[in-house]
Amino acid sequence: MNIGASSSILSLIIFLPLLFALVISFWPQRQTLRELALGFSLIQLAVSLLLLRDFDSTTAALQFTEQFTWIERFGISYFVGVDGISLMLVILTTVLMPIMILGSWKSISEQVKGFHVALFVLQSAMLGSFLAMDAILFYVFWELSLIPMYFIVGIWGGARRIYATVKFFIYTMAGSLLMLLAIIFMMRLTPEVTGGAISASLLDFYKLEIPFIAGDFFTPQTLLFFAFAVAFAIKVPLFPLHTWLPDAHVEAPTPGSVVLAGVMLKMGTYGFLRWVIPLFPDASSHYAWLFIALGLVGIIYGALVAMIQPDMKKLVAYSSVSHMGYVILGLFVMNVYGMGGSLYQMLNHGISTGGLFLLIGMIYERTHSREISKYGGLAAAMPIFTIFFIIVTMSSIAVPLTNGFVGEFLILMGAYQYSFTASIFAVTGVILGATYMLWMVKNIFFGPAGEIVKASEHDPEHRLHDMSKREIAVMLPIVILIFWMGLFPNTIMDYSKQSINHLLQNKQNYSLEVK
Amino acid sequence: MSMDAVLFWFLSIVVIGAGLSVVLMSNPIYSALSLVMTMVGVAALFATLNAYFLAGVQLIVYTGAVMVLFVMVLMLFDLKRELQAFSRGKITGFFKIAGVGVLAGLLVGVITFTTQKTSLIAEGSPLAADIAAQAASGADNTKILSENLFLKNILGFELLGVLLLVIAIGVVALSRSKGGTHARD
Amino acid sequence: MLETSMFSEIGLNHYLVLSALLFTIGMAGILLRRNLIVVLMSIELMLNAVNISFVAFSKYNMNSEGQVMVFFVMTIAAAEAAVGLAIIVSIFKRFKEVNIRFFEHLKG
Amino acid sequence: MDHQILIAVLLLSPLLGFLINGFRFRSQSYVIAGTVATLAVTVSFVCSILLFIELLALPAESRRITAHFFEWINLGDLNINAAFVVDQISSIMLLIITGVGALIHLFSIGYMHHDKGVTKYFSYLNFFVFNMLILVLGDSLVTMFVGWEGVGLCSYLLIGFWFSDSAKAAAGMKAFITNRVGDAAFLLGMFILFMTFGTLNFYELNALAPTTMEASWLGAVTLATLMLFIGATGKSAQIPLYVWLPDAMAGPTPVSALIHAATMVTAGVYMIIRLNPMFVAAPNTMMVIAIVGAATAVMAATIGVVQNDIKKVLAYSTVSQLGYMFLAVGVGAFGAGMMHLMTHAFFKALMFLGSGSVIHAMHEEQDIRKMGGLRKYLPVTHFTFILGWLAIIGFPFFSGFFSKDEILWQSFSSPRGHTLLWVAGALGAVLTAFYMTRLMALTFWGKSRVDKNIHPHESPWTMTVPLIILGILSVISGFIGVPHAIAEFMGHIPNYWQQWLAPVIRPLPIEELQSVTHTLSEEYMLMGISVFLAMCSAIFAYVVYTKKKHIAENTAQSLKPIYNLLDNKYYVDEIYFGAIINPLVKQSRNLWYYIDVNVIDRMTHVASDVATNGGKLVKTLQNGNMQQYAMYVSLGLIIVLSYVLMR
Repeated sequence: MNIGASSSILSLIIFLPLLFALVISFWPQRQTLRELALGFSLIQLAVSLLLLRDFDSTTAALQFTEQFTWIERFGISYFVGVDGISLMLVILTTVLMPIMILGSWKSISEQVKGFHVALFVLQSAMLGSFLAMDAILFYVFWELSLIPMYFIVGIWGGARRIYATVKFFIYTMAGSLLMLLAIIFMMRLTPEVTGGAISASLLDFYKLEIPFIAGDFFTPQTLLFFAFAVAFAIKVPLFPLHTWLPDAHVEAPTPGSVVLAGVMLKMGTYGFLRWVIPLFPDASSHYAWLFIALGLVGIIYGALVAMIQPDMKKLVAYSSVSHMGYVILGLFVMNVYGMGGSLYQMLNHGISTGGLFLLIGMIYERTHSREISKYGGLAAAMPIFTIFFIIVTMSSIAVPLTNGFVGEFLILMGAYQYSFTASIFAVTGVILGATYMLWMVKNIFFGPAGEIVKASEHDPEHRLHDMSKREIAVMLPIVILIFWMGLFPNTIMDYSKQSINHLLQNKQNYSLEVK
Repeated sequence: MSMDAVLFWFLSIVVIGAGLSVVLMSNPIYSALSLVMTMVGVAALFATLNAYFLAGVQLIVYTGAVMVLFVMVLMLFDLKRELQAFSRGKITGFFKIAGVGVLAGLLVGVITFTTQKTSLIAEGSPLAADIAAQAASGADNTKILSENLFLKNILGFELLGVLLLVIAIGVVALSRSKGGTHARD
Repeated sequence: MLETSMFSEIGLNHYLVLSALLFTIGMAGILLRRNLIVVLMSIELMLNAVNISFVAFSKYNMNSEGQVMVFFVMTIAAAEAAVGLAIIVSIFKRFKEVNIRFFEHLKG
Repeated sequence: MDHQILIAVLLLSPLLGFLINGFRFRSQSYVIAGTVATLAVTVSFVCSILLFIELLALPAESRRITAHFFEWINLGDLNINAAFVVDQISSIMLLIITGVGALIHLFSIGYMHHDKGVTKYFSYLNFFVFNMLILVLGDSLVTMFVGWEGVGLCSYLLIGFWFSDSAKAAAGMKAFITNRVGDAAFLLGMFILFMTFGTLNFYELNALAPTTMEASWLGAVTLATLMLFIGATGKSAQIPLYVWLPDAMAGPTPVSALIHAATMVTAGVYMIIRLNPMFVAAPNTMMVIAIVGAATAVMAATIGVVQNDIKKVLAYSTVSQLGYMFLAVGVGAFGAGMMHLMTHAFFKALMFLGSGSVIHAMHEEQDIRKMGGLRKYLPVTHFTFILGWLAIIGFPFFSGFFSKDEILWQSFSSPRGHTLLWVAGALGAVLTAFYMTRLMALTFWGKSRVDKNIHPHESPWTMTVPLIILGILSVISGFIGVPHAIAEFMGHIPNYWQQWLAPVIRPLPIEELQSVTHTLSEEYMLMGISVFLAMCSAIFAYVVYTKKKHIAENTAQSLKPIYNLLDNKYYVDEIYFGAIINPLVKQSRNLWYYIDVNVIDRMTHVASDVATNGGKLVKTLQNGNMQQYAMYVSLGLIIVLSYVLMR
């Protein structure tokens, strides 16, 4: 098999999941549905690894591009391409997929078919938004990703799922409408650079020079910057636009939480990296302090608030707010350490928080409780589970040799290069991060046997089984990735170095070549 | 006053009076009979407008078919005079009546106003003379109508046929159903 | 002069005004009556009113299109009456009454 | 190349031990687990010796063996490699870690044999050794930080080893988080250094370290070294971050010996010695270090005086001794600090193991008021404990004497020293002699207060052999670094220690050294004073706690407030909890409640309520009454027509 650069591998990556969703929706056998979905997701993973193999990491150019006219009148085209910024996020999406399917083996028992269809559609939409190089196409995928997520939380979620989904949906919609307005506005500007025709291509957008006056809020660049930034900040989520996240996480089923934390939040930070910073360089630099401040507030606020959450998922959700604060911080300090670290931290967060949600899902399946105070002494009952949980926790609190450290270290270093004060606030998050995670670990696993463990000792029906082989198989790739990314970060960072350097060096007149 | 004018005023009074009684009669049977009266009046009005074919059709289709259907249904239901023929609500009722009154006034106003300003048929134009001539001749234009209908608008005509077929089937299906529109079983 | 001409000279306006009055009468029926059959009859009334103006326009504009339209309107009116009555029959079967309040399920 | 393999084996052997034991963590066979773990560390020890020998063979200036494995993080100007280096400093640390480590592993076989989690225990212990080796071998601050955090993690796991006890689990957490506070500062220190010098490699940093002294408090070097020092206070339990160490005694006793006495807690001292040129360039930082070290030495010693838990006494003693080490490096006596690090590793490990032996014999009883007269039952333990005791109180010609005396002398005589620092050091020595003698008296001597149901017995050979070896080391190890004055007195014994370390220690600037002159007689006098006072205090303690117990009770009674203050450890924990942790948690709850729930969510809800209520308002129009709908139509018609007419 030889799929070269000229082939349409990106379209394959985007639309293969849709095909899978179609096949699954017509699959007659209920029993083999999960195996089928797992197989499909592995095929998808293999295809994306082909992309990784053929990717040329020595250039910052856009690769594997495909462009077909879609709506000629408005210059909208089906335009996809991949570079160092999006490549790893694509791989993250495809890697998490089989893990999620395997992780939902037991927890999703109703409407299995619908669930997997939703999951594959979601995957397609997410991949599409990472790969789209056309503004409208991006917008379409961006919005498309909401719909399956809406169903995943709304159908398979917890007791307050409707509240959570509606909140999630409306928050995101509100932001993306602003973005749509901004996109349309920018499309109207494109004739300047294309010589007459309207274009929605991102590459044409990059050529635009949008007027900017420092200090005047009502200049086009500032307004467009904020329109985009708010849309992405909601998705990230950046303080103070984060309140949808804890609700969505708490109510979502395990795979929903995983995909939400693992990939969907990255769509926001990816948006900053791909759209906001290169498109509006003046406004981004001018208002960087604001986003750095919000990122820092998010780091500390998320950590402090996580500390007092009684619900495991809520705790991890707020920890996401804190971790994503680091990513935003790293992006807006605008230096190579910050940006490289941010890009790395996106992957880390996807893996470690995804892992935490999977683990919480496993324990929830057994006990149907996520209340931390009801646990205690679980380490004695479920030692293997404890080991995995602690490993993932260590990754989350950035202990060296796990992936978390590399990202956090680089971001903090970038923050220091930006300002000493910023780095002081940022390292506070390191301390607080350890505090809340270890507090949770202590109260769940250590100490005398809590309510749930005691109940399980007396009642053979509620006996707590340690992790099954399937569950170990779910967690093993995550643990391997945690250590791999902690030990050999270069193997992953090499793919994005060129793109980041290119962005930083040509921020003022950014452009992407097409290879 | 010409014969035409007399005829028009007579028919107008009949049509308006019968129309009012359709709305005001509390017994639906009386309403139906008043409607028949209106229909006949309208058919006669068509005739005064030299649309003889349409007048005939009006008589056959409306008075002959549609109204028979109405009356039949009424008979089927065996409805007596209703105690509460009109909808409740004094305020909304007032609004409705006032609204209708104002609407009528406005319509008449608009008609007279617009024709005064921009006459649909300019006075003294050749067209006006033609019209007068045609009116005087009393020639039937059924032939023109048929040509128009079967040559120019043949597709619409055929579609109407399809529609009628569908309606026929739909009506049968509807009236055969047990629970009507509120089926819960 | 005006008085006499208004009464003696019958023109397009006369027909249009007549049509408008008949139309508003029909509308009043729809707004005020509770019996569904009467409401349906009022609709017929309105359609007839419209037909009058069509024919009038047709005559005074020397154009047969108006009459063709009347033809179509009649057909539709007949069809509508048939369907409407069928629905009314269904309603009657269930409630033994043909009051318009049974149609209040469109409530938002 | 063979160096590389040697270093790889050195590092990987404990890791392998960790993995082997880690994957069979359910096994309760202490023999297999213990053998695997001990062997793993012994292999490392052998490698350390081989490396040491190779180092000896090299000329003094180029004694450095590096092993570069792979590139770890490369971004921008940052190049961090998984590279390890054995030089004069790290080779000593290697020998201590693997040597003492191996002995403690051996000891653990006997000590932990009844424990259900023995395999898990040994795997953690191996993992600790692995991380500690990375810490000392790493060639850059970041690689050191890997081990730095790694040992913190192991410490966390081992303190909370008996996790079903809530207090022990909490102690582990406390240790980790307190260390994290230091680590955060350590990170900042690294960033400052990197942004100033563009590298984090020790050798490059040391070569780049400015030779002119930085006077400003806010200079890059001062700030960086201060931050690194805060990191060191966390790891090495100095004021203000020492609070975790006494609680860390919740872990198994050999763990306390290995991690919380001999190796991990000395990491801070090691780090400072590693970067000594940088610290030398920042006199302000040095001053802070010396003051903090002296203050810690005295304060911990005062607390140690009133402790009744055998391990707590030793813990505070450790804090106090670490204070000495910091005092030493703070006045520029890096060699002396390193020396004390080593001797302390020997005698404190010995004493901790000894206390482990006692606790083992007493069936987990740790209160020294319930001991006494154990000399009869535990002869080997008692004897070796005496050796450790003599070493720590600085009895002449025991190892502690040499190292402590050198520190005291340097704190007085060094250009960066001060008489007050010497006074504090001497006071600490006196207090140390007192409480250590008290410990001896209450545990081993006097009348037995042992519970009738407990029959103390001497420990098996696996436990006594390490005690004996460490006892011997506690006695003789001082002789490799005999201070100048004593060497003169004893007949020109060369100071091997100083010679060995000289190439990697940057001396204080000549101008500073020339500004102070001290005579040999001053040194003898000060030495005499401190030793005399310490011996007096030891004898006093012996008398009080074996013969005249009422004196202690009366004193405690008459100095009730002071006694309470000491007994409650100066209320530092209470202050931390009351002033920082509890308010933080409380404010976090408020933060969540007010900001998330009452501001952000409320705003969201208000927005949604506006939409909902607007919808409800319009909904009343949609009442299902078709006639009303028709009315709307006619109203619309009226409006349109009116418009037409009005126009």
